[in-house]
Amino acid sequence: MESQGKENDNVVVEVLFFARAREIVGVSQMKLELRASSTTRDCMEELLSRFPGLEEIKSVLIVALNHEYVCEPSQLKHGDEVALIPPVSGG
Amino acid sequence: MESQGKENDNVVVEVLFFARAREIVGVSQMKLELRASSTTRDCMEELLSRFPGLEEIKSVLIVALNHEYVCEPSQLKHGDEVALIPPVSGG
Amino acid sequence: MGENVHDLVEIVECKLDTAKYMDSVRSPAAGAIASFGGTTRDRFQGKQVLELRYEAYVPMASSQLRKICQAARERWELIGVAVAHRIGVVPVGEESVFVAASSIHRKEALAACQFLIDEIKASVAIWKKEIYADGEAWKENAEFESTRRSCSCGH
Amino acid sequence: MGENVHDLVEIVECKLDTAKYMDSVRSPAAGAIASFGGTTRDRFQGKQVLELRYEAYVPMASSQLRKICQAARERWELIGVAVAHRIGVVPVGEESVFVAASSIHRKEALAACQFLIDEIKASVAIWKKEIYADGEAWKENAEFESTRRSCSCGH
Repeated sequence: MESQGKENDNVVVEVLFFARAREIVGVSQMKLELRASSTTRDCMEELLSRFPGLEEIKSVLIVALNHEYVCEPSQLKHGDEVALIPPVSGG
Repeated sequence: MESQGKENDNVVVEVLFFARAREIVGVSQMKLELRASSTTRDCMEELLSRFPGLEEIKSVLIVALNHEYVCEPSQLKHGDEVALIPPVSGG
Repeated sequence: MGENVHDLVEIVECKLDTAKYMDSVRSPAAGAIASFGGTTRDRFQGKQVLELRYEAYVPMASSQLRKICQAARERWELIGVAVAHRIGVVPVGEESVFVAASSIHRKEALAACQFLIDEIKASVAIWKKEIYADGEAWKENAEFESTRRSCSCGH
Repeated sequence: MGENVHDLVEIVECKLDTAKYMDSVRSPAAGAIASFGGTTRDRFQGKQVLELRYEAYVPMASSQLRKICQAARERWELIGVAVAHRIGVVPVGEESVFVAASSIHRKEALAACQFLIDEIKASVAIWKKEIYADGEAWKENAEFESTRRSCSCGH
């Protein structure tokens, strides 16, 4: 019961990796469970602890939340889509 | 003999009329005989005397000699191509 | 305001049909159609490029492209706007990106094309990898720097 | 120096094949292809335009177009340049003029297209007549004024 209560408080977000970030992590997409009230910054910290290779590009990444770049840490809710955006090179 | 001598001194140029100039003159092309040493300005004066309707657009015309705009009166030689260029509207 | 329903925005895996995009902005009211295509080059800093591969975060990139079209419309009086980006392998000489804009007079369409391509390069979630004989590299648009400066502070 | 043999210059009486001109400037060395098309509009100052007719002093206009291409090449590092003008009746919505330029980077191709069309409007021996329901008029490009100022003194 206690663990179920905890789980209910958690948020599960979808994390997407592109380009160099995808190559470092080895997958293009994963679900990530975070404590309630976690922010995009907490999400990044969790990803960095799971995939230390991301340190290499951390300084140049932008985080996108639900298809928008987020410039300040934003609180996550269940089902949010978080993407790690390395420097773009479209065009 | 005298008249033939005169004729030999004359120059015959081809005159081309475009757009409004062509409509005023009624033809698109004509041969024009001018005295030796005539310039593009003499040519214009001759055309204005033959086609007084050209006075209407005289101030906006440019003269082209052998496919080049001429800014100063230029001496004509036999076989030259003179064109009356009304304001252009290509593009 | 919101997005203009007439803007044509596409991210596709096939060759870009430039005539289609130009026709999409064509109009009896327009006196000008400007276009810009970015084509893949065979060399980068003296190295021969064997192949270029593009990938996109498609839903985000589409949404960004729509917003860039809208931003162009807010800046200039435009009749039609089209932007298309190709993903996957793009052979040398072919367009990876194509933008077109129409307007009554030429100034607006030309300025809009310049703006569209500049904005696409700066911010849209699309990536290019160059494959050389002796390696490969993810490219980085210099124009992205301004986007990063304004967005990377909080993480 | 002289004219670049690779410049494609055409004055034609048929529909302009924009893809052909863009392909003519395409190159593995080019990263950018910009184009501009002037299309005929259905209105002028509130009047409906029924038809537009273009005429050209073909040999002079061709020579002028070649020189304008060369002037663009002297100003920017360009790979390919193409300019085409249609004469005769040009239906509403279709291109009367089309220019394309390619370059390694985008700035040059875009600037060249703007230059090419500006120069064409200012000086090339081509004329347009607009036919309205209640009359007709030879048009005059505002850009011609600068050409006239420098050339009309002596006559």
